[in-house]
Amino acid sequence: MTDVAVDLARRIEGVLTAHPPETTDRLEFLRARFAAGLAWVHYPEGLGGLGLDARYQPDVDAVFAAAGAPDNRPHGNVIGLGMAAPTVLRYATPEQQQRWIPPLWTGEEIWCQLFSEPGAGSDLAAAGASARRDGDAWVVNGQKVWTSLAHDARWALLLVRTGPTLPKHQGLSYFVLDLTTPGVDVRSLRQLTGEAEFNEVFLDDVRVPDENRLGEIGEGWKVTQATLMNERVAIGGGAGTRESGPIGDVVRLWRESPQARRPENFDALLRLWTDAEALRLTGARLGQQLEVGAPGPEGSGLKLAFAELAQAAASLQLDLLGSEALRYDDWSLRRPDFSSPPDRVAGYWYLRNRANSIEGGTSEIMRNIISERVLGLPSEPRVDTDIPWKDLPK
Amino acid sequence: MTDVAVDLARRIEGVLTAHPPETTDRLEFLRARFAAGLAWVHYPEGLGGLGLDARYQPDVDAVFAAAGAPDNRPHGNVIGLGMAAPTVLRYATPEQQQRWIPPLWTGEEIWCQLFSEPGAGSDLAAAGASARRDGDAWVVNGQKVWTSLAHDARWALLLVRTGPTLPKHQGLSYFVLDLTTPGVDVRSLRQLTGEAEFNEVFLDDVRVPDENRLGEIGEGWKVTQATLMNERVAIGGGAGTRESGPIGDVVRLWRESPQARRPENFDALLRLWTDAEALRLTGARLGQQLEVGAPGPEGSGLKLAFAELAQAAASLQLDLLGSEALRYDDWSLRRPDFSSPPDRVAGYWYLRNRANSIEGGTSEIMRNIISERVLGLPSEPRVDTDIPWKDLPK
Amino acid sequence: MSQIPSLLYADVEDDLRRAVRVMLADRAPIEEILDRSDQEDAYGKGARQIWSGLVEELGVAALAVPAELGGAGASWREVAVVLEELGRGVVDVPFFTSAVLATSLAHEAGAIDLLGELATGEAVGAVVASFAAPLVPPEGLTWDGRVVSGTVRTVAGVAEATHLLVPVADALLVVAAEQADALAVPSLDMTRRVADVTFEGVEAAVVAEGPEVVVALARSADLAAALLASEQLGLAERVLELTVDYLKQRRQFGRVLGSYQALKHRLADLWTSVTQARAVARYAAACASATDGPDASDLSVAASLAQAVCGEVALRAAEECLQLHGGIGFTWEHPAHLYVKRARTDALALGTPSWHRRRLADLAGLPHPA
Amino acid sequence: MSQIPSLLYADVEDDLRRAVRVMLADRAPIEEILDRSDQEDAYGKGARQIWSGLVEELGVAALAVPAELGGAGASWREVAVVLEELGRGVVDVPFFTSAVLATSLAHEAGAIDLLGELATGEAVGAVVASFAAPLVPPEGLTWDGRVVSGTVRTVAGVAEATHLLVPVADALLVVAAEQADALAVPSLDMTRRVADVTFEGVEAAVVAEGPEVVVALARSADLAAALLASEQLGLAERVLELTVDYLKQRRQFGRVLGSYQALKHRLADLWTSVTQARAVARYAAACASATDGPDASDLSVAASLAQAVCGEVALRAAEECLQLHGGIGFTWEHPAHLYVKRARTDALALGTPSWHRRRLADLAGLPHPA
Repeated sequence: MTDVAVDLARRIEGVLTAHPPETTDRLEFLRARFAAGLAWVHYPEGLGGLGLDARYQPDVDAVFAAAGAPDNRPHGNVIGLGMAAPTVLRYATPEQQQRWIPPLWTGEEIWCQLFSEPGAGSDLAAAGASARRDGDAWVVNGQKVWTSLAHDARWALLLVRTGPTLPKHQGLSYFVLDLTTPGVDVRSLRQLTGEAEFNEVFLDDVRVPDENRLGEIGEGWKVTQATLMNERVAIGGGAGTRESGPIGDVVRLWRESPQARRPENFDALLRLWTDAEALRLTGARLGQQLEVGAPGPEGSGLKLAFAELAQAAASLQLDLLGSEALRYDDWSLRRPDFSSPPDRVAGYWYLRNRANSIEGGTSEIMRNIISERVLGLPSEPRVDTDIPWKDLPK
Repeated sequence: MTDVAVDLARRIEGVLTAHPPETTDRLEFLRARFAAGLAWVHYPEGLGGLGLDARYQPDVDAVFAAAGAPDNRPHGNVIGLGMAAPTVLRYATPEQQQRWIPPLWTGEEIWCQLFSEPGAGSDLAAAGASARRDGDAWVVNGQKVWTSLAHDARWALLLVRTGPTLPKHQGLSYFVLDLTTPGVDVRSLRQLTGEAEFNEVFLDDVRVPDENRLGEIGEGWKVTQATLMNERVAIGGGAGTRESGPIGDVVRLWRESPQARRPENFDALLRLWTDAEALRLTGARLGQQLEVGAPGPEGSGLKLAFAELAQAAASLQLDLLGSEALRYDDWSLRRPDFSSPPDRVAGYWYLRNRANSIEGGTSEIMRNIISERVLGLPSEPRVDTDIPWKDLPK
Repeated sequence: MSQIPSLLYADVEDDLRRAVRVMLADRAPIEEILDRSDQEDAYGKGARQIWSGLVEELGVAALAVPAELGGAGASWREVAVVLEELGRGVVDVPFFTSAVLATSLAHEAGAIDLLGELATGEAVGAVVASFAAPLVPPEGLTWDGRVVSGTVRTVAGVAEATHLLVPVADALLVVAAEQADALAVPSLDMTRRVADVTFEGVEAAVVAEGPEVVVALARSADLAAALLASEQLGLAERVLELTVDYLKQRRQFGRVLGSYQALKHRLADLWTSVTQARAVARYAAACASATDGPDASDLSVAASLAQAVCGEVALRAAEECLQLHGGIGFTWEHPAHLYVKRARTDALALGTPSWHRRRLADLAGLPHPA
Repeated sequence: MSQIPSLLYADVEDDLRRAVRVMLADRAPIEEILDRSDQEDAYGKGARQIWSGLVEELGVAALAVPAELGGAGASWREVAVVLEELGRGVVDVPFFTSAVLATSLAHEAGAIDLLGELATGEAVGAVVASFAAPLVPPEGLTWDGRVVSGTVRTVAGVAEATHLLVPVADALLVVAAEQADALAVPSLDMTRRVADVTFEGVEAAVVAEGPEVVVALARSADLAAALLASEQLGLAERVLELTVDYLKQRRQFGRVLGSYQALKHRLADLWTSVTQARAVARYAAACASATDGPDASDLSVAASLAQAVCGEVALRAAEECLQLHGGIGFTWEHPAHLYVKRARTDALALGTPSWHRRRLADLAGLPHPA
């Protein structure tokens, strides 16, 4: 064992001894783990970390899990953990970091992001929600959409237009919004699966203190890019076990149900099995690159290939199920439970996975990124970068 | 039988009686058939036709074939029959038509086309071969490429630049070139199959009489478009029998060779069988539209789908052949014989069929045509249409 | 000349299409179909009104029924045109289940009385077999010559039906719909819902018996598969239109989306596939309509070819429509999902495209690998 | 932590790659390979000189041979890197046939003397079996314990070989190459030609006998399939580069072709596939290099996965290269066709991608359908 590993083992042991998981309140335990710098070891000391390399984290998580310790329910706070925390770490003041990061990690406060708008989807920089300066605060008006977790969240990452007479990328600013502020109206947005995983958020004269601004006025696009970069890195690294992920269900069905083994679908199944295993190894290789500090641009490609795999696997499962695939489980409007993947029928996953190629950047945007940033091919002709945002055709 | 059919039967009978195929010289027979208006019944009287509807032609051909009459070897003069003849019919003088069309139809004179250049492939209108006026003739210099049949041909359809200071589409003119003119140098162009199906043609101070111009000076692009339109219509209409065309060889191999029936390729074979039959019916439907005088835009889609089918079928055949597919038959440089499809190994067809998606307009150009002309989506941004050709970046 | 029957639309077919399209534009707006798809009632008032209009005013249920049996004496080609229009609108009426599935089976099995009632609309029929593989006698039913018992899952068109055609081991039965216990289940396609049908010792009338039942079922299965392709064709054409229209309007990065060449080429490929779907669907309809000759004997090939092609094209078209609408297409309020759900279940109904490709191997005499 | 071995390139591997690339840039220009591909001599002077440089100056033939047997004691991972570079240049040397196929079989069968000679380059080996399905004892040979007779078709690397390894029913033989009658045949890939090999009662030495021959052949087949993936990877990477470079220069309609989004997106998809090919090829090389543990026992899966993925990716990349070069790529003078021919035959060598996918079903315990 290395010195670092020995030290980590000692610290873990210390937390577990002082706060035996079986007798300790869940939040109390998580706060203790955070205080010991074992929340995310690559974060700074005092903010849940020890300033170590990120590659030590999986072992720490594994030891706590093996000891029966509670986790911070990461599925329920993906935006907080994956996107908000690194952005806050980079752009917020030390006082703000102390206010926001501990309850973020423990899951006491959920975060969401308010970027997309009905008229600004792939083209996020066209966002039109306005912020008007009023003393030491800003008054925000507009509509955001595709906001996952907003109904559970206390805080939001907010992109707004502070300079409508500037070209589109230059007139944006970035704030942290307290969702309990008057004028914030979160409405559920029903989707084709029947459930309401996302929200629309209406902002009506919402006052946001200027001190909650991250980055300079007009630098909102730069901060947003940093946030999105964290999102795409998060998609990449690491790999599950063979046959984990979207291929798992259809392979399990094939193994366990003789009548699902339709000869005419065997080749399609094998192709997906091969694709899944290739993607697993590609993800592992990207994770290894991240570990040695040389992240590759593979994330965008992985995201789009993963979407295709997940969609094809769910669709194939319907073919294998035959008659039973004509059924659905429940169309009633409800909120999904984010604590674990829901136990739903194949038809649900077929529908839900259609979003994989849209959310978090469409597959078309991924292909633009790869062809322009990786392969160095010319950018698409742009007619919208040099004229005032207010004069753009909407 | 309709009146027209009765009349046609009588005329055919007349030709066959006066010129019994078994005792008549081949060319003599063809000239007699031409003179009787039975060459192509939809052409005008005096030019091999009777001014009838084109749908009568297949029956005429069938009756002559059944009587053992010689045909005009259409495979060896595809450009003459499919593209040159309609262009000459539309743009040449009556005297020129009488000079060019009879020996064209009988195959006594082969035609080729000199459109493409090394720097002007998909972008034909960028052609740079120059024509300078000199009295009642033009002096042509330049290089043409991808010229099928040029080594057999007497005449060529020639696109040249007569106005280099005009925008690219406006400075072109269109001529009929006698390939026996001094300064014409036809060189074979070897391709990846080993053979030389195409030629490069170098034009060095070649004099072309102005009377051989088709269309006005500067109207070369318009005449070229008319020629190409005939090419694409020719690709469409009609349909062979089931399992004819590129699917035929691979299906035959599967039926006749048990060891070629590899389980892992069965689905791929069936997919191609299905594709082939769908394309056959699509071609038939397009042919029916042409017959009732309502040609659809399906030709471009058929061309690109046919290329994909032909390529996939040849590639699958290699998989089925296994070890034997590692062999080739003959790499020696030679001229293909256009009178019938060559008897070559599957590897030859795999290579040759790669050109299907390039020659006669690439599949990418077909997709542009469909999306813009059929679906009405916006044209690609053009930067080359309004500035003098000589100032374009090359 | 070519042996291939006309794959074009005859004038009478164009006229019929116009009449259906005008009526549906008026009475079957997609917003109402979307709204009904979420309601408890599996066959609500709105859908009934559309059905009445189609049957009583336009006589669509009678098209394929011979004139001497009370029908219009047209042919399955005209039925196919109606299906194209209904597919364009994912209309929630029992035309396919009654006027195609039940009518074809009644016709093939010689159920002359029922056929007449189906033609006039007095009766609405459904065939009690799973919609994914219908027209083979379903397992789970017992028939003792007098009463039928047991359960069949995922049957389409039951809520709308007055008469149920029930294939059992070697007989075809007819049962009044109210005699059966139909349990509506949540369906992936709520514009054509499925139900589990239970008979608890129900007395049934025998329509046909013996080997002819198998023959009737097989031919009816081919007819239904051949015709479903036209519904898929109509759906594919419509979603392609919707997508092209949307891309001509929606702007991102200062340009309409339809000006992006990657999207243009995908739509060009899709359009190309739709032209092929049209040719094979028309061929299937022509073979279905032929009573003898090579076209009639090619029906099985034409039907499986049509399902193999149109099933995939419609699904791809609907999925592209969803993808290219971006987030908005993913909302419940936007009708894109209705098309996706219909296209996805249509590609299960009567056998998947891959199943039909395997069947083509047998029909075309392509030996299976050892 | 993850159970997956390192899929990155170690520093020593990067160094090796640089050395090979520098040498090949100097001595193996593609124009000369193209020129040789049309010559009668199946193993000409130019190719011999490249081989000498690689073997004598860089010692590439010794990489996978244990140090105690006269080798460099590196591993198959380093061999894989050499293969990537040779694939980039479709170099016409017998590295794959001798330093992979024959070397792995000699090693697995315990042919120690030959192994040492293969490592130093004194010997060049070839395995007498069809290149499309090697390493099962070919039909057509008889072996009476003393002499071998018969013909084997489409054997790769024969013209270059000094020693032939000949698998027969239950023995592995070695024969001096000049004892065999090798008939060179026109090959689809003229940078790796095949020949028909005939033995007319040739005395042969037995290298191994009995069941261990089958074991050695099977493991050698996996090693070869695993490593061929790296040649395919190198080829795919190179043709993608060539295509991107060409599209950045070639103008049509006043714009460089690389600015057309439909082409950009196709290349983005291709690049994505190449990243996957890289991961699976590296995994296969890592499993080939492992002597025990889970990686070693996963070699068969890794090998078939690598062939299923890399075989298709390399072929698609080469075909896209041809298509996107338009007419010029179709000429004999342009090297694009060398890549297409190599990629196409590589996707036949040692089993097609679809064959390997079927094999994965068995290896992964996915039952065949009934």
